[in-house]
Amino acid sequence: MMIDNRTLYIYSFIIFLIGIYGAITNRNLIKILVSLSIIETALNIFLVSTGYINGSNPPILHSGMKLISPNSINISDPLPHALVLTAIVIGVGTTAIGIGLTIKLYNHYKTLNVNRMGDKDEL
Amino acid sequence: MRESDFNVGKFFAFLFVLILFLFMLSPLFEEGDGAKIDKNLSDIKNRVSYFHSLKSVKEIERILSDNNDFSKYREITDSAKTVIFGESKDLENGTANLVTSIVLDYRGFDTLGELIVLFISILGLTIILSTLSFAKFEEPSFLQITGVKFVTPFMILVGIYIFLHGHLSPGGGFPAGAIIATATLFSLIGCKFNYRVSNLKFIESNAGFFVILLATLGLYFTGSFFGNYLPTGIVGKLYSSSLILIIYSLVGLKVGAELSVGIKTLYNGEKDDDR
Amino acid sequence: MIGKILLSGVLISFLSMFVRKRYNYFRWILFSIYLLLTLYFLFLWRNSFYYNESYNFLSLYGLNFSLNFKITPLGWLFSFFTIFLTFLISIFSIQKNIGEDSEKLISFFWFYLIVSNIGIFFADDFLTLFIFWELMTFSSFFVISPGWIKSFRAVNYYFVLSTLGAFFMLLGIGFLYGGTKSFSIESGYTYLFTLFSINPLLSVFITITFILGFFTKSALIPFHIWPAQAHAEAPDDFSAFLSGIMIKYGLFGNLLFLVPLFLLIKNYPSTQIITNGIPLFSHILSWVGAITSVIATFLAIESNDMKKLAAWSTVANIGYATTSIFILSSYGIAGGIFQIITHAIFKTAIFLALAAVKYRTHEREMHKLGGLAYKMPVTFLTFLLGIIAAAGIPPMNGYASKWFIYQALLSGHFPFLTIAIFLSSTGAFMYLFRALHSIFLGQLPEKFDDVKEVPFLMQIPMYILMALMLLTGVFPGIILKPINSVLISFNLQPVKVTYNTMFSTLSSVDSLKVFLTFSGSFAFAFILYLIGKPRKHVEPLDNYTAGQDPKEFGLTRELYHFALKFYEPFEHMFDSYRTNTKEFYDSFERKVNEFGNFIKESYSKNIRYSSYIFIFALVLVILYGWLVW
Amino acid sequence: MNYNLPVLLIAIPILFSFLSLILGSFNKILSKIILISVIIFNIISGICIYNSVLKNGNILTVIGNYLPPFGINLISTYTSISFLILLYIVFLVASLIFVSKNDDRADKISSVLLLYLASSTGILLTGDIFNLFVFIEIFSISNIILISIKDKKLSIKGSLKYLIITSIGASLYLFGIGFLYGILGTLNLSEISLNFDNISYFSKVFIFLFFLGSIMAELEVFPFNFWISDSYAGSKNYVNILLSGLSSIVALYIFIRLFLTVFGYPTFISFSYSLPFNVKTLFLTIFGLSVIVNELAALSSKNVKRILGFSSASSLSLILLSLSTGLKNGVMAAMLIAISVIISKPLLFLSSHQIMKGKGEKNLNSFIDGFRRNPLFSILFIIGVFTLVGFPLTPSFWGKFLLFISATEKISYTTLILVIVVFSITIELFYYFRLMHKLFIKDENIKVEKTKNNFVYIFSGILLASIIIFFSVKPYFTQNIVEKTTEDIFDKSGYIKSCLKSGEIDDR
Amino acid sequence: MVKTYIFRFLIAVLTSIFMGLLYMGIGRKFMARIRRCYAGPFYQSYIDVIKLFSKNSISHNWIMDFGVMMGFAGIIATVVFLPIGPFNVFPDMKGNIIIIMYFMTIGYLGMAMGVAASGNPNATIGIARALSLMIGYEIPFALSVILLIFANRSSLLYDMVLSQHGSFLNWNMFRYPFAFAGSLIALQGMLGEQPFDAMIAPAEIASGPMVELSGKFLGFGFLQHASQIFLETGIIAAMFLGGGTILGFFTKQLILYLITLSIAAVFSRYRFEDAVKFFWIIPTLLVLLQLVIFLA
Repeated sequence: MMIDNRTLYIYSFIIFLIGIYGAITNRNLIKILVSLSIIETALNIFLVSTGYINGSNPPILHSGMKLISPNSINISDPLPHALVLTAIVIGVGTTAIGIGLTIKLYNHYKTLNVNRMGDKDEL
Repeated sequence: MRESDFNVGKFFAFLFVLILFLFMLSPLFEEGDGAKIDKNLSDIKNRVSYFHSLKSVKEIERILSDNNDFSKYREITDSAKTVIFGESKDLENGTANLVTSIVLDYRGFDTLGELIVLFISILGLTIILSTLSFAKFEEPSFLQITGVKFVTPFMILVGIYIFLHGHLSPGGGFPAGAIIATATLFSLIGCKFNYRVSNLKFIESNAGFFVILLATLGLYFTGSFFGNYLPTGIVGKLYSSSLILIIYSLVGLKVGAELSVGIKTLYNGEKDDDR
Repeated sequence: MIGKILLSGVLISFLSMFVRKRYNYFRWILFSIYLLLTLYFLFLWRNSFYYNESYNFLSLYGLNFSLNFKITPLGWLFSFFTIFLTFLISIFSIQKNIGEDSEKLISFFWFYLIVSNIGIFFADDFLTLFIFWELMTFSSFFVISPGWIKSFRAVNYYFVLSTLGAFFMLLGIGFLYGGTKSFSIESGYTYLFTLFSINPLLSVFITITFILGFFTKSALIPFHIWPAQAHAEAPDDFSAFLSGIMIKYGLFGNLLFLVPLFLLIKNYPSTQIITNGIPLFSHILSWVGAITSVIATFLAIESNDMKKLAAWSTVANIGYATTSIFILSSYGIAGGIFQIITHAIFKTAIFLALAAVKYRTHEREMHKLGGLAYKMPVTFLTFLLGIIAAAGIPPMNGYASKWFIYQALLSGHFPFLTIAIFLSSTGAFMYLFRALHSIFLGQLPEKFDDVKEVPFLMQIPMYILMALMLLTGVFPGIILKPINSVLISFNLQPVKVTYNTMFSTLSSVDSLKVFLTFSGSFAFAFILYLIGKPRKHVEPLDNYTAGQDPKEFGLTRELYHFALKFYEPFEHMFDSYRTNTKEFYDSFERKVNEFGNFIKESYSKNIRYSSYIFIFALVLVILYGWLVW
Repeated sequence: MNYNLPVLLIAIPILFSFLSLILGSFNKILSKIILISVIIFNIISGICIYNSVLKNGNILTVIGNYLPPFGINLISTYTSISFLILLYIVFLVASLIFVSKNDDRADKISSVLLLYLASSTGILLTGDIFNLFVFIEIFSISNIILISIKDKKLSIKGSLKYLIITSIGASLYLFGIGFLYGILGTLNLSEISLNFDNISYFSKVFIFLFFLGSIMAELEVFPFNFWISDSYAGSKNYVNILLSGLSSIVALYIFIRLFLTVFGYPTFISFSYSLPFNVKTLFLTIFGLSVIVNELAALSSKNVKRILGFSSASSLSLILLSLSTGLKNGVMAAMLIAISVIISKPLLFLSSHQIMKGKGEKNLNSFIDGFRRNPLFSILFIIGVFTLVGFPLTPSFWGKFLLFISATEKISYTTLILVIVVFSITIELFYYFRLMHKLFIKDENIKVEKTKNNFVYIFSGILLASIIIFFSVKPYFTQNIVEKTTEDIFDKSGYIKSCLKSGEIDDR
Repeated sequence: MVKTYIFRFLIAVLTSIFMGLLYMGIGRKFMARIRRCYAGPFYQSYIDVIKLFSKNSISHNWIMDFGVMMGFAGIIATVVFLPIGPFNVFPDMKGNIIIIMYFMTIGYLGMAMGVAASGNPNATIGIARALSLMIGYEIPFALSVILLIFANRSSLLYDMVLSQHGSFLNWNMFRYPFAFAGSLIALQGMLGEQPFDAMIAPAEIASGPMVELSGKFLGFGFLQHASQIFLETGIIAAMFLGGGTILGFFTKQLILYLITLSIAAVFSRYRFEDAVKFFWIIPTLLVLLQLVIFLA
């Protein structure tokens, strides 16, 4: 199956924008955080697809793929994978903090609706 | 009072998103001079990761430092070495998983940062939730208890396997940590296994400490932070690339402990531990 | 030497901080001594014009930062009179600060005012001017409002306007520096003059920045609201300084920079529109002065607070001087400078008299006072002579300067400016008489029955000021001769004048004869008075009740004091034309605050809002970058 | 000296942050001691590196023995190292204040603070764009944690806003990285800046704008900074100091590195951009608007912390404004203003906190009679205000002066913006003087009790004030620093050279 | 030298008092004739003055004495600067109009001070009205002065007089008719005659300023009024009617005064704010019209 890199990019953009739309229109804090997660997923897809080579092998040597040499290099770019690994973990961290804060805020207001979280208190 | 639906806001949000989408498409479909992002990547020869994949960075450096211009490395792609699984030895690093070589060797500093992000966010979670304690889950059923008791040791075993084989196969410390944390989650909700957060913290901090220590020792042994001062061995063997193996194991432990702390904190609030 | 004087001022100010609070008046004595010393040196320099001093101390960022001083005739004249008058005020202040729980820091900041005063008047380049200008602004801020709540509102306007003005000035200086690569004032205006033919828009812009800078300080329209606020709330002796001296800095700036520029344009009129013999710009500015004086006059007529009244009067007088200066003839400039100096003298006298009244009565609303002349004759006389001078009645000094202004306006054919000045001058008579009546004449309220004349130390400056007003009125040449050297420094024809006679193209006046005529007439009247049957002294209330006890009729003296709403029907005439500038500023402030509040509140809206705005702004930026190139 | 030693500036705090958690579980004091000693270590080694940079030029530090562009590298330039020392001083003050307080989470917070230190050092030193991202993430997460420490509604809301905005920003940043890597195949800043010109039009615009959008939130620029109000008002004193002083340096440095060194093309006197649209106009508009809006918001605020917060946002925008004039004078002005803002803002937060100590609500009126209550900190507050608004001889005076000079050289869009900026400076003067005036108002009805000042506060206040005074009375020294920094910022080729081509690095 | 000045000074002052009182007497008779009633003899004013000065008088304080004297002194000092026909006290200041206009105010100030010191609110109200009225009539008057100064390039009244020599058609009254009309109205206000007598308004505020004056103080007021009539009619006569010989000058003054009185006889009183408005509109516009014609 031929998948264009560009197609992958566009898919990731669409997911990203869905996330953005969700993050700025949702009233529920949890949903906002979920939207942020969606954004992160989109990013991961995008980053991976910058290194995706159609029809190539995964960048792991194993008994099936014994060698790589300058002349016959048929693996996808491993560096974006590393980046994505980092990005995932960072996303996890951010989400964890976000959930912690949300719990805290829920404890204060007893609601997750951002509109009901007193715009003007403690001005 | 019924809340307004914020339709105008939604409309404009949609508009923004549309504009962003069109904008983001523009570099993909543009025609004109200059380098563009590849529509269809064919090989990685003009990227730095090419040299990472072939584990021949030192080689290229030697060549480049003769004419003293590192920005022209793309012109000498042919002088890279060949890496053979199970045969090549004493390379820069001995991982068969090329991603791991990048994650822990070439870009180890990023991974350090990544570890810290995880560490600090879990730490932050404990700080933020430290004044809270909230209601417990309902009592687990018999099925749950039995299932968990059966599954959890295997999960921990799998986790350990994965981080030990991080340099050979897909996976590594992070997924392994996640699996271990899942196991603790299971044990937490399944059989009320009430582990102490401070113990986990101790593991976590010590693991982190040793990771940095190992990396800093590189400064002493090789003159460079994160420098590899242990023998790299033969590509494809378990005991190849010893430093990576150690670090990945520590990472696995650390991540597992960290995520477990996070789960415990979210589950009970941190205060619960001290009661 | 100038530098040493400035430095010694700073040193003495710090020295004065060691004086204990109980002996606060000792600081003022130090201050007076410092002023006296300065005055002595200034007197020594009366003939050493164009002596300059330069202190190079920094050479940073490719720029040379140095303080350059030069004794110009203009600067000398201004500094001499200002220091002299400050000396008189300081004598007054010594007494004022005895015993009273007075503010500790006022004298400290006053030192800096004097330092900046000398610095401004002797500045040879813009940088020096600006540095001392700022020093003056800040130190005066602290003097006006030394720690009570009410005065902050008053200081608001002063502070905002003068800071804005200073920044505009800085902008102008920056532009001139960009053009000339030097801070020299002279090269500044010659450059600006040449720029008028090259880049009219920019040059007009630069000129306007300077105009704003100077006009905010001298409280011309539309910046005329701060004096009434600041003068009224400032310490009483400082009001005298504020009105007599500080408000003149703006005019000094005009004389320093704008007048030479306009003179250049006037002499080489190819680059600008010339109306009535003077550049359009200059004409407009003299109109601004005239309108200021008229409006300030009407506002003074309306005010019931005596210090506010005097402050508005100050604004009106500044208006005359501005009008006159921007006529650009030698008579105009001479008249303007003369007006500045005479105004400094008589307004100091007036404010000191008011300060004396307040020192004894602690009252500022005029209708609560009255009849003090019978208790405080010296203060009354000072005030009387002051208002005679202020109304421009011969033989006091105000008359001489106004005469010059009229000569300049009439010989330059400015009928409407003349009539404006005339209107405000007549109005001045109205409000000044009102003050005289309400404070010093009419009925003495019972609570002030045991008010005494102010202590002798406070009377000394009043005596000196009275003598000075009379002296400079009868012998205007004393001031006009130094003014002539100023005119020469502007390359203008000096005005023809002897010690007691003033000549102009229209007529000449011998002030001595005028004075003697008045004295003769008074003598004549006095003889008639003596001829008539001797008078009998009767208490006023006895008169009304035909000798019976006034208390039986429920009469008090306050009831018979007609002072509140003195000109009420007259004020009502303008009800429909009134545009309250203060209201305008206030509403502007309110608008700004509302806008700020809106922003502030939107900052603390809910969480989604912030990210929404973030994306919105991002989209805007992207649209700019993507579609606009 | 080993060229790789600068990495210790990052490694040691990280190492000790773990240690602090371990030892802190035994005794909280230990972690405080660790915190302070690590900062002192960093200051000392920072000064050593400063001297070395002064002697030998930029120092390239490689991680894992892989030379750039293959591995990650740190570059200690004059700018980064001098910013770093400034940062450490502010950090020292903040952590001293933290240490002086009792908190049962002290071990964790000191660990967070150490990571904060490490991440900001990393941002300033790193030469790799993805590594920069990682450090920015650590930085913002620690910011979030620090803001939310106070455990009020306001602080939680503020930190959540910050979190959402920065994570959207981070996603934009990552998109930029993805594009850069997809096009150029490298992540090294120097190589990117070398080849940025070759990128096609729309990609360039895309990368530039996405990086801009991601960095704006950290820069507290107006439409992107909706987190600051709650965050400043709802956070603790030392967090305020960190946010206003340290965050500014870091964000400023990111801006300088990315938008001047990487994307910009310095000529002899000015920066230019090889982008299809007028970047300067964009920058001037955004930053000019931001200055005014933030000043207005500060003007109408009643809460002192909020006032100072808005004010620090606007001064940061002012710095950016003068940076984005692109002229050498403008950059120097930015550096000068930056020095004074970075030092005076913490001083203001510190002293206002002490002045308002014991007052229930922290609004304008709690300043009344401050001078009699707390003369020392009132004086320090006044020093801070004078430094901030540009009293003559303070660095910011020279800065504003240079800004004027550079903007008035020829009449252009820059000049118009400046006129508006003049207004906002007036507003700033106004509200600061309003505060200062309140200090001297005497309330005769209330008996004044002298506030007892903690020794730590006195020490840090006097430290900051003496630094300001030092910069003010040694103008040539300041000039020297600022000129060197400016030269360094303009020396793009030097930066690239020290990273990609250097013979010296062989002997390590 | 000094003696001649003193001599001339006395001549001018005494003439003004004498003639002023005479005009007052004639004026009274004239008014009586208009109103179809009888009045005292034309020398009645002299008798009044002497009578007042010999009567008892009360005063409340020294400022009252001082003020009244100062008011009188101010007016007679102004008369000294008025060219009485060809007669000038000072050969170098032959009627400097600006001095005259400002010197007149010292008279007002003195009077105002004196009566204000008497403490009677009626008097003060009168003064307030008088001063308000002053700002009204000074405008048209000053405008016509400015006009004449522009026309003659001199601010000396005597120069103006000289320029009107020759045929009576050279009189400024015919050259500048609108300005003359305006000034005439202003004169009405200056003299405080009806319709501009709100400041005295006997029925309303008990003669206003004069309410508290008695004996010689009232005598001073009388004398001041007389001198004022002489002075103000004299100014208009010199400005618009060409001065002339001494006798001619006196005649012109008398005619002007009688015109004023005849206007006063037929008009009723304006409220003073209306009066001020009136002055700022009708006479001012007239003079302005003249000024525009002149400048164009």
